[in-house]
Amino acid sequence: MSFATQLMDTALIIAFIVAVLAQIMSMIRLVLGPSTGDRILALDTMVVNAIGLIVLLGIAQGVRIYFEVSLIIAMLGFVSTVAYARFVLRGDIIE
Amino acid sequence: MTHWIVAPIILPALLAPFIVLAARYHIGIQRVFSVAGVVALIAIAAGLMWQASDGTITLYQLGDWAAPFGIVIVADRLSTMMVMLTAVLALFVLLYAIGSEWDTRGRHFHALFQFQLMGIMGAFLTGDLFNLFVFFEVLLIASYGLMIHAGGNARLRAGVQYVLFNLLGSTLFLFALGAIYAETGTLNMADLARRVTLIDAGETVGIRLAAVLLLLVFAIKAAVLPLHFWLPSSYAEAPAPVAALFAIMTKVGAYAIIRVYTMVFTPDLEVTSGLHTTWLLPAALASLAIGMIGILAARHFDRLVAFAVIGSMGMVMVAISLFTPTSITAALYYTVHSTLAAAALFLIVDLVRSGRSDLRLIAQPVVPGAVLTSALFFAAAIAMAGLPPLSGFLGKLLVLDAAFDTASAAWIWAIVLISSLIAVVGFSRAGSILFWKAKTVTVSEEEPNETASPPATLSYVAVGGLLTLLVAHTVFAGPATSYMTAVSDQLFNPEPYISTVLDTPGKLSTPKEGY
Amino acid sequence: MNAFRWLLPHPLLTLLLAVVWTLLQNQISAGMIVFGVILGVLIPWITSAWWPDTPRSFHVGRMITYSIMVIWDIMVANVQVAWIVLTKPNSKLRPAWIVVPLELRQPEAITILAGTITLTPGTVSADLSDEGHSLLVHVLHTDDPDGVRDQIKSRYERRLKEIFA
Amino acid sequence: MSGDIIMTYAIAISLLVGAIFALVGAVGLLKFNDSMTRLHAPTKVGTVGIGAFLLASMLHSFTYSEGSMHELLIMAFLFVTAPISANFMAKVNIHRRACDTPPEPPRDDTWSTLNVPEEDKHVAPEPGASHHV
Amino acid sequence: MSLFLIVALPFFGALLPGLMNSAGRQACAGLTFTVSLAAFIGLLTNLPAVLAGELVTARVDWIPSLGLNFTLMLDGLGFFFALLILGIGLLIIAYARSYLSRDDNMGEFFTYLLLFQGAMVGIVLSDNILLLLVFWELTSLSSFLLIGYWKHLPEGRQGARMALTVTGMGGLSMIGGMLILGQIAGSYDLSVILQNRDLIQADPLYLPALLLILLGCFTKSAQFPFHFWLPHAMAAPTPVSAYLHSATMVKAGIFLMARMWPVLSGTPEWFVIVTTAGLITMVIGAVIALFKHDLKALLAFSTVSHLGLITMLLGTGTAFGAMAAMFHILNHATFKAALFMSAGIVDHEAHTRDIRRLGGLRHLMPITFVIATVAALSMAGIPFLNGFLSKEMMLEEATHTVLFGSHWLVPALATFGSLFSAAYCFRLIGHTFLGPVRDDYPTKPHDPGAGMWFPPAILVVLVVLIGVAPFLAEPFVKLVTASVLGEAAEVPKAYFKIWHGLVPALFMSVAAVVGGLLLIAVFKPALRLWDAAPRPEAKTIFEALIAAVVALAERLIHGLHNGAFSRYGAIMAATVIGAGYYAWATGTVGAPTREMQDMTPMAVAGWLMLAAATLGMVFLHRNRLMSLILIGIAGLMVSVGFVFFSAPDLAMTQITVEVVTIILLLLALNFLPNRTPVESTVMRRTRDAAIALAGGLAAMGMAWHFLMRDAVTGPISQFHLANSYKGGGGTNVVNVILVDFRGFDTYGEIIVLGIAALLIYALTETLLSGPVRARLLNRKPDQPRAGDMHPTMMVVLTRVIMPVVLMVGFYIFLRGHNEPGGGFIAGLVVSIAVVMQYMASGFSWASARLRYPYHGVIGAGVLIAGLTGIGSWFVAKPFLTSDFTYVRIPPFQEFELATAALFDLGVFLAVVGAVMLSLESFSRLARRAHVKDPEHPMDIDPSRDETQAAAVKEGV
Amino acid sequence: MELLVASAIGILTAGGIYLMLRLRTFPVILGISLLTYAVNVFLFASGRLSIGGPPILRDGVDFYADPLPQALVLTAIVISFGMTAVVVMIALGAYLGADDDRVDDPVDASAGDAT
Ligand code: NA
Ligand code: NA
Repeated sequence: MSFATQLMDTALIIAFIVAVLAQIMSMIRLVLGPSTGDRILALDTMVVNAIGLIVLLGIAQGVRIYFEVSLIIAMLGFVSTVAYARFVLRGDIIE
Repeated sequence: MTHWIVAPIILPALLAPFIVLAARYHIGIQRVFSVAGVVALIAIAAGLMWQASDGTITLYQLGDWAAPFGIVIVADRLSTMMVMLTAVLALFVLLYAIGSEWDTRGRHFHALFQFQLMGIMGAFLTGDLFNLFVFFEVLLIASYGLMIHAGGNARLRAGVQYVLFNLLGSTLFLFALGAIYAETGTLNMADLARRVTLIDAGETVGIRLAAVLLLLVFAIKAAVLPLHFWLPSSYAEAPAPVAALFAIMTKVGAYAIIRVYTMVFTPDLEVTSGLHTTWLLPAALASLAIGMIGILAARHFDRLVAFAVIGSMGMVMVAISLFTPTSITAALYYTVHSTLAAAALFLIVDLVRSGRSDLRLIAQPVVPGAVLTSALFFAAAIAMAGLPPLSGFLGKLLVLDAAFDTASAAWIWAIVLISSLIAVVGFSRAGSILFWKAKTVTVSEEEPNETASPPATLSYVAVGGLLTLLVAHTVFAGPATSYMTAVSDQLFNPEPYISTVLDTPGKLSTPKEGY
Repeated sequence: MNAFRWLLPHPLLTLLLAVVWTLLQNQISAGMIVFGVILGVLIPWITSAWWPDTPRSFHVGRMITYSIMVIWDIMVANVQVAWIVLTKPNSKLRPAWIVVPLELRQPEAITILAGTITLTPGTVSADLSDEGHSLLVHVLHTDDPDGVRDQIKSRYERRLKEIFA
Repeated sequence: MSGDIIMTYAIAISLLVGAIFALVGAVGLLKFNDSMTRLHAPTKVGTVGIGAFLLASMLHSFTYSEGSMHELLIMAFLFVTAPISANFMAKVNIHRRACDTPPEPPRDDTWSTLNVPEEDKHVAPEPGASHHV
Repeated sequence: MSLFLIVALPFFGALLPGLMNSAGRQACAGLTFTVSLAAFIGLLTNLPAVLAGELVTARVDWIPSLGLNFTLMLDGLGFFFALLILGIGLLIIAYARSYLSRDDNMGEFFTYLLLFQGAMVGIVLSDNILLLLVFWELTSLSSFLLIGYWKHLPEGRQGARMALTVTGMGGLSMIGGMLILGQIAGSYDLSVILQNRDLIQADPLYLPALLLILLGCFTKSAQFPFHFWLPHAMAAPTPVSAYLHSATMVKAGIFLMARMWPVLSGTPEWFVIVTTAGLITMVIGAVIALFKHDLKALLAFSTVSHLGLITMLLGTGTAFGAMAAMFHILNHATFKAALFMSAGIVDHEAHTRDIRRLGGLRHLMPITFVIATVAALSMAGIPFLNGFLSKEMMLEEATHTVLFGSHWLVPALATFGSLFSAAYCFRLIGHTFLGPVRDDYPTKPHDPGAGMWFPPAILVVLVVLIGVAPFLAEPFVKLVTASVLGEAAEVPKAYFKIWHGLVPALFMSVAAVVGGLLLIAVFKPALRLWDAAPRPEAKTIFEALIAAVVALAERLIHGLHNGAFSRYGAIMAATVIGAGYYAWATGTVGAPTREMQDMTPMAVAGWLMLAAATLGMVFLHRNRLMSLILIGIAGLMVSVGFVFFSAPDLAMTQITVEVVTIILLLLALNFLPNRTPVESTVMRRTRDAAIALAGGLAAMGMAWHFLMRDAVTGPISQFHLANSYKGGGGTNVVNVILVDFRGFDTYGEIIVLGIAALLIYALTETLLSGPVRARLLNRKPDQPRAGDMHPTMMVVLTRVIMPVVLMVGFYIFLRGHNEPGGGFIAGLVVSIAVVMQYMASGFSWASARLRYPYHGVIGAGVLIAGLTGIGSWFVAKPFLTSDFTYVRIPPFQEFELATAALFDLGVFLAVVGAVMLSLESFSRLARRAHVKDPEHPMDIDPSRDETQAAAVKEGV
Repeated sequence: MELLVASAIGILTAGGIYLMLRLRTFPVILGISLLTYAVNVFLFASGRLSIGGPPILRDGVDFYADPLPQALVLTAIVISFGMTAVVVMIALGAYLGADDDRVDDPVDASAGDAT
């Protein structure tokens, strides 16, 4: 049991670190670009990673109320990605 | 349980959405409701003022929650007086807007107007600092809508700056509120007044920052130098009735300074000593000077009036910054005067505009109705420049008198008097160009506005009404000042206010629970 | 039948919504399900104006088998792609465009196909041709573009045709 | 008891799997040198990674508290929307010429993204647009 | 008659001529005359009392707290001046009736005149010095109107402004002086002040008060160096000049010096300042007058000179001087008014006032000649005319006056001035009336009707009467002098008579007259000398001064208010930072009371990304889309931070608002340029960076300070935590605060949102009904657009996702009271769902099929919230008082019904309405001409038959 | 942790001020948005930082973050959202009218005459 919990805690820490690393790498891509598509992609990845981070936070704190936040971020991340892309494609995003 | 005290806020707040819902396409119905609402507001305000006149402080606990946990609104002499001033001003401005048909030159004028009133009334009545912020925002966003009402390039560009500047102001307000809550753990003004006395002399930085930031926020509203830059263009470009209504908006800042710095950060409070007392007066004097110099320098009539507003706010702030009962009395008297005079002048600008191709201070062909307009201008200019016999002069005397014993008397006197002279020169210059020189110009290549028709009688009634109020403010200066003396006595004896607010039980709380 | 149509313009959507509601509530009780069904009826009813086309035939059972297959494919392909990402240097990577001629006609079917392709690691549906007869797919790494195309057609498009038959 | 231990192991494994895939997605995003290939990494690998985290969270909830199926919703949402996002980003890349020009479609005139409206033809593509957004 | 009525009559009467204008000129003048006459008679009714030495008073409180009351008094001095003002006023009115031409608006003229008259009467009857100030400034204002009466003349405008500026300045300084005086004396009542001579003269503020008051007097009375405005005031119609110069305006300063004489005079300061100023003015005025060719200018400068004389007499500080002054005021008023009216007659008849073009009028207008000559000789100081008598007294006084230690300075200068005075009088007579009749007058003059010459004739009768029988005036002048002197001195015993014996004054008088005659004899060479001599033109200097002040003001104002928001913002930021620093630097800092919490990798990473996004925005802001993406990151990180620090509600709000904001910004960016050009200099950017850094450090320092310390006492939120469930029925304390504890804030908040939407809608309407419309309709895209407006996959997905998102919105709304969520977030989520539909199928397609009246939605939301609040009134509770109960209806579980939920519904509706209305506005702006609304939700749908697909393709 | 939050506020403020001083409306609006973030975080921080204690009442839990600043920030966010929407629209209106999105508005200084 204690090993299992320890393993889980370690895995959690690793997951945290990896998610953070993934965020930072995405951020680098966002700054580097070079094309708008890359930047939108980086942003989209960061949103998904952020959901991951919040989920991990929920596990770590044993709190279950971050679900709505994650769900909303997932919805809005999608909407904003589409909005940016539509802007590049058409200019008017609700044309 | 009397609900009248909340009526000045709720009435316009319900009327406005009602107008949007039910009368969106019927300007006539909108006008009827709007005017009826304002008349009702005057009646309510009169009742509240009468109720407060004997020193009664009325408390209203919103949601039945006791202060400081819930929001309270408080009617005392000062707040009811300001409510009354607002309501009266609103009536004449509204009449002008209807008479001049400004209200038909864009959408939603009356709804925005009512919302604007709601914001102003709320700001005067609330006893909670964050709620004050909310009402500031309500009155601001309504003012944005009114300011750009009817559109036009210049107006929109000025509008952009006006909004941006106020967004910065709102941001600053939130910084101040954050600092206050972090330092004291409360947002209620009366509670704050009690809590600041608990602050240790060895740890004053926090409260000092909070006090200064809050002062700056209100100073922006009051257009005190060097935070006044938002005013000239926005007031000049705003539609006339809107600019006239805005005359009360700068007073909201002055009101807030009076309220907070006589009750919470009192001049004798140790931990904030030397803050507002050091810098407010020089800034106020600078505003006064810049405002009056602006009258002389202005090349457009509308900007001239805008600078006059800055100057008159400077005068109000000079009086406030002395923080004595007599100086606050003077400030209040001057506040009423300056509101009415500025509003009248802005409306006169519009009367002048209706006959000219533009408002540049250069000679243009004479227009019908100019004699009456010029007479109105003469009276309003006299009032604004502080010449006898109108209230501007009396206000000036009150300020000078209040400043007599202070250390800065020489400065105050010199700047007040010299700036008055500059204003006189500026107004006479503008007036003689606008109204006297006109005859010499033959109709040139620049035809006067074809569509312009002489102003409606209702417009003149509105301006005349405001000037009549100014005359009344002059003639009844005795009763007015004695009422304002009572106001300032109440302000300098805040304990009844504080205990009324804090010691009234509410839902689930008894007065002592908070401490 | 017409009354039923009017009341339940999109029965599958109603079902979906009821399931979502239950998931949202995180508990299963009679009240919750009833409430979920009520919402499941109400919401499509409110938004039905945005569903101008009549629903087409749709085989739920086949769709479930299809989904399980896709999930399996996703897991497998994920490992493959992870391997490519971690080990293949950029110089050795051979990405390619492939064009998938479509036999599917219904937009829903095309969308599911495109989604499947994208969800399966290594391929991304990039675009439709201007009259919807071909699907443009980008492949991360392949030596045999035609093979990928054929696999898409045989493994996914064929099944989808059956689902929407 | 033993169930809990198994669950705990499962949680740990889910977390580790998620971590690996999340990392892979980010590495791919950073590593690949072409906009279209970059698109492959995060939109799917990342999704699976987060999916594993969500699974871990779900298992965790069943093990340590009342249990929760919420995560399924998020997972479903991510999976359903990911292809559309990818589709839009691919369209952006094609439109902005941030990738190789795709081959002509066999039956139709062109790809829908490249089907630029007639009235826009006069607007010259910005020079080097792909490298300055 | 009550003093109030005497003062009030002209003021109220002033309303009448303006209103009576249409009734005709005769009516106007007659009415004005009647009003003045009534006041005049009213004044006379008080004569017995004044003669009996009583002080007639009247009092009404005005502003008791300030000490400004409507207090009037009538003593000898006041009576004297009131008599002059009203008496000469009557003559002026009669004269003006004939003088003004048909083109002149008579009603306007008489209105101004009566206003002026009332103000003057007010000055001389005021017992309260603040009230006196009121009237004092009123004379400045009304004379401004009178001088500028002929608006078409530039000289009129300039003269009026100059008069107003100079006398206004004096008036303002006098405000200062009077306030000081009142503060010293403890009252603003003259009756009190006049009792406190010693107290006042001993006060350190005596000198400032004296200077300020004298500045007022000197400017009003045109004393050197403020004498220049008076001649330019002559642009006014002649009746005005006659009135202003003889009895009124300029005499106000003299009056005040006389009034204040008991308390202010007798000190060396008074003596030196007043005497010197008077002497210089007298001499300069006389010299300039001689060389003026305009009759009125000559008279104007003569007025200046005579005012100097009177001032000098008052300055000596002796009782005799005061008496002489009073006597001369009387005499000057008579002959000067007569002279001005004569000059007016000449101008009126000959159409010129230029002496060089006149001459020989004696034959053409004998009556005018007689009147003018008698008056002029009186002014010259010829015996048997009243001017001689007071001038003798002046010279007498001069011989006793020692200035700057010199015994001869004052007498010599007085004689010199009198010499020139005599000379210009002779010139006036000689060059206008004597000599041969000319044939080149602009029009052939002749005597006017009696209406014009009768008023001056009356005055000339007085001139002669007093000159021949001075004893007639003696008691009255002594009465006046007594009231000037008050208790400060005794009235001199000297008798008024023509022959005093061979006193020095007589020799000086003779010398002056003889010298004057000689000067006239050599006038032509003298004039050449005068014209050749360089001399400063006061008017030019004044104009230059004003121009310089205006230029300076313009540079200051326009330089400062140049419309540059970037500068305003910098000033504001610097001010805030500076003020904050000041507060910080003057305060005290104690030790932190809180422990710092450990950083976690996640927090560090979040921080890094936030920093990177912010820096990225700073450095890459020129790429606008890029900066929008970056601000998305910043918002995302802030949102994650809120989750991290236990604020899920905030996180949700932040991220939803963020996305909606970005959508709005993208919609706007569609119209705006996509890039920001490089415009600011490196210097400017460095400055901005410095301000930004300072601001950042300040914010950081402040935040750090508070984060490390506890509030001074427990925060009020402890109450909220303790009572949220018990009193608010919700476990999500944040939500309970929002909808219950502080529901009033939220009420304001949704109103803000509603207004925002109304505003956006109104602005869109305005734009679309203006010139912008055409441009928008024919707008060309600034970048090539991709095909496929409504991608198939997106449309298909939306059909499934949108209802789900709607349901999530509903869920969040219901859960808000107890779990993270609430009406606001729900509203935004629902909005986002609709936005998804718009993004998929386009706004026009979607809204053509399903669209709510968003105005109504907003209105309903705000109304529901408000009415929910009012609902509590019916149970006698304050606005927004909440209540809740738990209900159980099978098969549902027990659930809560709270009024707060209804309020939250209002919030929800307002949010949805606001967002939708804004989107609709943007969409309407983007609508282009000749683009048909799509008839299908997606562009590519192979299931449609081929013809349809082709049609859609055409439509793209 | 406090240092991170404080410095984040500082960075946001600095970035916000810098962009607020730019010459075109778009970056200025973004700058003000950054300032809004900064002040929201600051206001939030006035309740001090609590990890793992969301103010959702739970049986047996007595550690909660200060809910009041959260409510205040929520109000502030909503209000600033309305404000931003408005300023964007007004700026757009101004741009459409003049084809110029400069934020500085050179005041027309055409001369008057004083004679
Ligand atoms: Na794939
Ligand atoms: Na654009």
